[in-house]
Amino acid sequence: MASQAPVTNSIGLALNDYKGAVSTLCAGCGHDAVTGQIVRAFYQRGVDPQRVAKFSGIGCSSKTPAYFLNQAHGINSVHGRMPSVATGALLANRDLIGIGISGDGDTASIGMGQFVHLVRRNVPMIYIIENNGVYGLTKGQFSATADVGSVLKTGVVNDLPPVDLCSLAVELGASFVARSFSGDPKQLAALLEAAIAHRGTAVLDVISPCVTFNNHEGSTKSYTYAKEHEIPLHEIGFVPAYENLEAEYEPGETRVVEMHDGSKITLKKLERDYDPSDRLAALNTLRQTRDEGLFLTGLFYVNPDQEDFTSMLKIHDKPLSRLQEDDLRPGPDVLSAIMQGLV
Amino acid sequence: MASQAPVTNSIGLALNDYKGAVSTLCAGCGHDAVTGQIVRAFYQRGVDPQRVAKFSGIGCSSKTPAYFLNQAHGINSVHGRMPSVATGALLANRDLIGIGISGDGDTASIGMGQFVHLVRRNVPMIYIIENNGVYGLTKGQFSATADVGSVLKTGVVNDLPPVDLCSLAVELGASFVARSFSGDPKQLAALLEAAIAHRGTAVLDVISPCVTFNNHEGSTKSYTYAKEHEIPLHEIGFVPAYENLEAEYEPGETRVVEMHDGSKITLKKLERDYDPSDRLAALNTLRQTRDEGLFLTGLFYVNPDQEDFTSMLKIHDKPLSRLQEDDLRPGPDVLSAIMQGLV
Amino acid sequence: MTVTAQSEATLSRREPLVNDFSIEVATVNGSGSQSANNILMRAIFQMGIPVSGKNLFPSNIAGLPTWFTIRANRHGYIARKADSEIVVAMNPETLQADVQKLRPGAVLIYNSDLKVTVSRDDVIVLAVPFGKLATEACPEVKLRKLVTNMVYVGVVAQVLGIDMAEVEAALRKQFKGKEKAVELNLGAVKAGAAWASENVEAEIPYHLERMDATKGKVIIEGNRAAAIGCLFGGCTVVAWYPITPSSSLCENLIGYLSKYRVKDGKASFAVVQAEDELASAGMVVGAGWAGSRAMTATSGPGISLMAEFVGYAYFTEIPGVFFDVQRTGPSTGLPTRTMQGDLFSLHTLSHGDTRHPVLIPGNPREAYEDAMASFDLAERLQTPVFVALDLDLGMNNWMTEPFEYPTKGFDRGKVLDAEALEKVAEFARYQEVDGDGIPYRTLPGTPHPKAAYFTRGSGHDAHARYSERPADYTFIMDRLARKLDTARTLVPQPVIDWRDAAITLLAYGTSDAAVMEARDQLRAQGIETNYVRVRALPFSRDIHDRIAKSARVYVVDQNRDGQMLELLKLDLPASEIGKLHSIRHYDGLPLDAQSVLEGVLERENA
Amino acid sequence: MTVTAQSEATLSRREPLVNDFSIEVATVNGSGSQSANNILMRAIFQMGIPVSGKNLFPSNIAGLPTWFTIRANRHGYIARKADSEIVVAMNPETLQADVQKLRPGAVLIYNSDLKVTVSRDDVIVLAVPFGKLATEACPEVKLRKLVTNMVYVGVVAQVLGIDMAEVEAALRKQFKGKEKAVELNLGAVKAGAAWASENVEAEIPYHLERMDATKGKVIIEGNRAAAIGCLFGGCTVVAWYPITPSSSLCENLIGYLSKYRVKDGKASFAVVQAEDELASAGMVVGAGWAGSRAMTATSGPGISLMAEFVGYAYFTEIPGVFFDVQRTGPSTGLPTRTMQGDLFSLHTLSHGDTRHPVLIPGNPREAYEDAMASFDLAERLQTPVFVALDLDLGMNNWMTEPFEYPTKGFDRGKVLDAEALEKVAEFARYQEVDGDGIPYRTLPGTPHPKAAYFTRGSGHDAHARYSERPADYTFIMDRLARKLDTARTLVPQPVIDWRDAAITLLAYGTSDAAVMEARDQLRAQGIETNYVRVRALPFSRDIHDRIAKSARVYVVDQNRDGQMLELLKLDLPASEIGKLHSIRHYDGLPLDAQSVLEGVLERENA
Ligand SMILES: Cc1ncc(C[n+]2csc(CCOP(=O)(O)OP(=O)(O)O)c2C)c(N)n1
Ligand SMILES: Cc1ncc(C[n+]2csc(CCOP(=O)(O)OP(=O)(O)O)c2C)c(N)n1
Ligand code: SF4
Ligand code: SF4
Ligand SMILES: [Mg+2]
Ligand SMILES: [Mg+2]
Repeated sequence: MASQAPVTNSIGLALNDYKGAVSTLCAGCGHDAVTGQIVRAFYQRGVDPQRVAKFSGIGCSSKTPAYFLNQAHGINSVHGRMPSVATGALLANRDLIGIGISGDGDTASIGMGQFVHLVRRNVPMIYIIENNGVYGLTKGQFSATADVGSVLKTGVVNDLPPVDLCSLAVELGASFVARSFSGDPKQLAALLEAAIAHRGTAVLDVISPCVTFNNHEGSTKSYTYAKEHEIPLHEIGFVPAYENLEAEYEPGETRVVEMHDGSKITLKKLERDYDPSDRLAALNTLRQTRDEGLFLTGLFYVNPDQEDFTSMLKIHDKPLSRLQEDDLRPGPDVLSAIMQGLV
Repeated sequence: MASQAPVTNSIGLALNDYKGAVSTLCAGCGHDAVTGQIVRAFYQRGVDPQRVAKFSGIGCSSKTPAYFLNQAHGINSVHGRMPSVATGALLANRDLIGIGISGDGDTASIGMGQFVHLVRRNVPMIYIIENNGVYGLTKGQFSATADVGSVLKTGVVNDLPPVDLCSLAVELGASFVARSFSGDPKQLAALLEAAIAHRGTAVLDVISPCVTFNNHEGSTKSYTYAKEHEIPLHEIGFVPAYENLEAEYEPGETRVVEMHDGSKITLKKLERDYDPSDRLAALNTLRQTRDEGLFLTGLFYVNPDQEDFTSMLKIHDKPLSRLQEDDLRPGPDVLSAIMQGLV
Repeated sequence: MTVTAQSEATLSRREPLVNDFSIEVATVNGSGSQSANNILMRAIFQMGIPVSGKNLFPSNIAGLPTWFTIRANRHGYIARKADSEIVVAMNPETLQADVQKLRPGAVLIYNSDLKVTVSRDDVIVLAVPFGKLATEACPEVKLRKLVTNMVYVGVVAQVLGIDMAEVEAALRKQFKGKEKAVELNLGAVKAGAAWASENVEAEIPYHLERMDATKGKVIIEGNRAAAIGCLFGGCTVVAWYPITPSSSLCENLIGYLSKYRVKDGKASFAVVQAEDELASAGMVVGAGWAGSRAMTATSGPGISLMAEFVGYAYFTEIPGVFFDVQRTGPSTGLPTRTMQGDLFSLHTLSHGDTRHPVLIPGNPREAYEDAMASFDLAERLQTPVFVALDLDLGMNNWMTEPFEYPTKGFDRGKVLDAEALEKVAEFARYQEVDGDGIPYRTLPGTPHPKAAYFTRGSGHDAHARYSERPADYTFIMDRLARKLDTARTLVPQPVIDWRDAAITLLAYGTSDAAVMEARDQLRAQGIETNYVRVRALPFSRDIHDRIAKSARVYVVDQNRDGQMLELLKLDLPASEIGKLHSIRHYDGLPLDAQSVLEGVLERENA
Repeated sequence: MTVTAQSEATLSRREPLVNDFSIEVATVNGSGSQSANNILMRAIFQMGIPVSGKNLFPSNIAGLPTWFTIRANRHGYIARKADSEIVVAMNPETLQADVQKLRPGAVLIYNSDLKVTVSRDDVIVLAVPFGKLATEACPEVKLRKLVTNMVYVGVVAQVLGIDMAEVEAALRKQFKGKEKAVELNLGAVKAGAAWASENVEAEIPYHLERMDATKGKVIIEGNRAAAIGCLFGGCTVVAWYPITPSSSLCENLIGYLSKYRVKDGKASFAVVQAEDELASAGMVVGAGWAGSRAMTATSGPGISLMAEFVGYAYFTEIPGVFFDVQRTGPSTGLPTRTMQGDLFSLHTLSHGDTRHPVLIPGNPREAYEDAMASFDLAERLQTPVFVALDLDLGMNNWMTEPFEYPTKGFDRGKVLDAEALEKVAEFARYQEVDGDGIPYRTLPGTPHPKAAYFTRGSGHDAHARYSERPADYTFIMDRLARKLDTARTLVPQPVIDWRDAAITLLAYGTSDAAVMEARDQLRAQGIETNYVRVRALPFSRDIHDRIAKSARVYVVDQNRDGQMLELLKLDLPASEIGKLHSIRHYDGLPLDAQSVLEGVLERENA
């Protein structure tokens, strides 16, 4: 057989270079589909995997960072507290490209406090919630995102109102908020590429069915339910900085969001004309569609210019983790001055 | 001097019977004003103080339950986790009338997770945040409700966006959400009476200036600032069940919310006509006025019919804490049946 | 396909081993083998043979290696045994490793469809055409995978002499009522048995024979037993957050409560799935303060998260029951492996000078009794009480006598109601009254002007008034220490088998089974031992006395640091400490007798 | 108003006590007396007399009783002394109690406006017309309250013989630059002094005289000292949550970082005020994992909340520095009182088998050095390292030699960068390589294909691959134990004063001052003692050796349970444990020499 040059991306890496260990999740688990799109998006964007840092909490979803980007460091931290670990790491090394994977239990139940404060700080990272409405890894109890009236296989019914992580994020001032569905790979891929281009917290709430515990009739987080009810807000495209946009889109039909690195998110109008830079509109749209029982996906809000936490703190350009004694230990004169002030 | 019969309320108690220990807060602290209105409201409503349970976390604000209702049990718990303690106690004894006092640090920083889940469960209690934008008890660091650009006496400026606890509560499905100002005793008293009549979580975000650390120019939580910027949404009145309403109000000018116990909240229109039963309107109003930098007070949302947590759990009418062995230990037949199933 | 008994030459022809061996099924989780294994175990149990079942499962939901071991033992030994005599290797991933670890003379049952060569000539190999047999037994492709497992039940039953009637009874029990499932699965069992009876030529050196040692006994997991204890212990508030291996404790409890404690649609309990363990601990504290019997169950990570609240409850003297079903390491340690790793943490949890009672059941009966006792104890002592199970006890199958209905009523402790308040001169919440370190309390909502007090940390005087006075502080702290001393007499007392030997084995919890077995082995070697099984912390005085009477004490711990031994060091007079020797086991597997035996002999023969 | 020296008759007329007494100012917090007290203390210090200042303040912001004690002592004793010779009673609330506790012969200064009768005839009473003097000195009503405090400075200075020039210098330092304030306050001081010189007739039996014992020394709080250590230790990520008494550590650090570590508007650090202590711990863990020197500071309740994260960092081997400025009890305990109550918690924090190094500075210089050392140690050992101060050290004023500039460079530990990775055959994150239990690590972002590994709890093999294999688990656990053993040689070594005596005093942290003083007192009674001051956990071998050489060891603990003694029990051979005797002090006040002395004599004289 004649050997063929492998297909590579802009930095000369093959798709394989973005893969991870073999998944140990249940066959058909929505989370594996998300993993697949993450691999693809990072490959597509030509991100150097060695610059990436992967974060997670605890849960089936939180295991997935082991299944993508083998060449990136990853940390499977403790339950619900990944945001703080990510914050520390990304402050320590501002060159890292952070991606965090969480679950609905990990974020909306135990992790609520840290999630709120991560978003409030606009820590530069992609934050994905693989949302299946249950605690997969502990065998299927309801999480705080389960809808009222949702039924477990055991017959248990959920009475408590769900936390809508997208509304919450928009309310808290997040700079990038989207929802997708692990069964909608095209949209998910585009959103992931956009999230990679975003500087700030990019919240992605991905409905990702748990085939073992929450994929039956009566579940509002099943493949069937999500497929039947998904209403995309717009058709999302991503155009890298080096590509030309003009030719392709008719004005009026497509909104374009220009990202910091020159790339563009294109949002082709579907039923409604939606402006993702209007926070109030986002809140209204989310609330109204929720009240109507609709499952809306898309990019609800984005503000590429919102200051991220690293900039706000005016951190040194060189990562703090690379600074050495010379940079970090003031001279004897400083100590003397301090001591002098105390005499 | 001729001895005079003391003035008493509907259950024959004097105002003094609702007082607590002498406050140890700074002279002029906003929290003391809130305490004063709590004493008055419970007196006014003729609540039996021995049926009340007082809860708090940690902070200057959280000390205040010691300063009202001496005849009620109180628990000054741990920082940020009062909601769980209150939940446990109120499930244990459904006859208790629960009131919790927290601070903005206690609720919006360390307590965020528990606050969210308390509200989501609609645990029947009054939940007051004495909001001064700082951690009073630890000497004045910013809390998560401090406004962007707010300045400490030390010159430190807050860069992070504030958490708006009212918006958040409305978003999370709270059944009673109001904001007031410790310098507006009349409104606060009316809201407290309404909160007592409410069955479900009544969230009251009370701007309560810290005279020692956050009452200077540059603070957006000072008396001066709040007085100058307060915009009441409506004029709030409370009409007990046994009083007649009709005579007093002209229709069209006043909205009336009927509470479970037959009492009524009256909301007299001021600048706008506001419907506190419309959650979406509440979110919009809160967001818009916030964006405009206005300090809006009033009853933002109320739904007297929302099921509270005790009802949802279908708990026994007699408090669980009063059930004895007879009620609680099944007979030997039950043990046999269980054992039989295991043979 | 016929059976090759490659190993016959190397096997000594002797009488088969009767009722004393283990069967191990290697498979993947989520493949439905659990029912098959349960049926096998129950069938043996119904034959009157003592049996235990231990599941070694991975920390995921489906598709990873799992081993289930059934030990049948005529002496009643139920501890894990390091290797098994019969191995059913259903998992191609681990097949070679499973084969490698076979002991000589063992029986290997595997799937002949796998087309692998088994390179051991010292074992008996039964290559079973699982695919073919399952297809015949189950025409429906969708169900076939589950049914395949029943084929090995048939094979194993046939070669070991398990009574088919008992297999059928167990199977009916398992699929209760579902006739179609019974029929289908029974067919598969029979196909397996038929295949074995026709094809197995080798003489199988292991055999099961009817006994009468299980009559009236039940099989139960410790978590379920503890749940039953909570039900009868009058628990009214359950606040929990799911975590392996504790979840099934609360889940079972919820099941029982819903079934037996709802009248006219009204529940005599409240269950909250909290948002995390800080919250579940807080709810227990709140409910205990308000006067109800409240509990939570968690595992190590949850215990760590509860540290602040537990310390708070210690200082404020609020009752509450905290179950810890211990597992190995932190969250991403080995959540599905067992360990007695939290003992130290539990006893000393929280900053400051805090000490807590810990009850340590060693079997399901004790889990049931301790669960009941814990509520009495918590209310009597007005303090958080821990019940420390481990994964092995909580989630594995244990044979036990049926539980006895409690003869003692509830002890609700020193609570003053309105009537009592009327009679006392004063009520001082944190006063020493009876000399036992335990004060009196009132409950919120008590209709009496003397009832109310304000609860806060340790910064109070005897009257619950805020105080920073040094003398008030030491008063409170000393009384709390006295209270813990009182607890020594109230907690479950040690289980002691005293033989006036020089050597004492001291163990606790699930180490019991292995220690009992090891003692017999030691005795067989001429070494008699006393046995002290600690049932709770703080230590009863009797434990001190027994140690004083021993020359050497082997302390058996399922953790790295020898935590029980460390706790003894803290409590014993200095002169006794030199007697203590540590036997530690901490690889995540349940303790086996061999490890104990070696631990003792190593020193005794030195 | 004239001064009545009611007590003259009862006082023995002897030489005044020189440079050996305490001045206590009783006031309410928030009343601005802090400046006055600082000025008094500094003036004495500038006279070359060893001095220490301890503030006993309540847990609120303003209006509650506060006592500030200045001890001047020519021998350099700086521990708390149980009672004071000069008492300035400014707080009407506590006046009667303050009078009651006066020792015979003491001097009482109080406000004559208060119209109270002082019913002690064995003390010297100076009734000062504060109101009148302050009004004269300060016509502005608004400022008068603050200025009132300066009046007592003048009175005290005058009666004790404090050099007015030094008072003025101290005052100028206090109000640096603010001329108006200097003038106003100086006026009040002078008014007080003038009043005293005119009105005090009694002979004051206490006197201060110039010495030369403070030259070159500085006065500093331990929290500030630790902050300086962090600054020079190269700390880059600070994640904190305010809590008394630790807040000023981070607040000082932020001040220094902003001043000395910003260049061209770019900071070589990041500070986050986290949402709580779980988050601050998580940030430290994340930052340590990513390769920066990260720290947090908290107190007991925060430590409890960090338990899960600290255990996680132990098992994943992530460096991080955790300061615990210890206080008394839980959140609503006595947050403004001191205690060495967390030692046990810190060393064993988290569930499972976890042990952590703890550095224990005994004075500001050590706080500075330990802060620097902690970052080296955390990175060298790849584990969380605690630095345990207490409120007394952290928030009180200590006299010390100026700090020395570090001579040793940073130790960044075993980190493989891209270049190093190029040279090694393989990189296995959790492998034992050098026999010291410490593996090698790589940092996220390292541009090399061999660099990446996946971090998770303890469920991994030497290559950081997920593993549930028993042997992998024990390998990791044993290596971790070995690492802690390595730590014995790396942590700060004990401070030892060896006199070949039979008795050894063993103490740590802020007990040092009281122990030093008590040793002199013992010596005066003919009892010589050795002194071992533990500087860190785990114990260095030298500590074992010294205990072995002693007949009796008195272990001094500022907590109820004798936590240091307990930790020794866990570490020492059984034969040594009988030598240990406990001296415990746990009323929330700093330890005094008398308590130590009594603790020793009680037994020695028994
Ligand atoms: C502190 C703590 N509490 C509980 C657990 C047990 N636990 C593991 S995963 C999990 C829930 C995971 O749910 P989710 O985040 O929705 O992830 P999924 O498995 O559904 O993807 C829980 C409760 C834990 N590991 N740590
Ligand atoms: C776990 C824990 N962390 C920190 C503290 C210290 N602390 C006491 S009060 C407080 C903040 C209080 O702020 P807020 O709730 O706004 O109340 P305020 O004093 O402003 O009324 C903090 C951080 C504590 N007691 N417990
Ligand atoms: S249990 Fe559910 S969430 Fe977990 S791996 Fe299986 S399908 Fe996915
Ligand atoms: S510090 Fe502030 S919040 Fe606290 S009591 Fe004083 S004024 Fe009130
Ligand atoms: Mg989930
Ligand atoms: Mg506040």
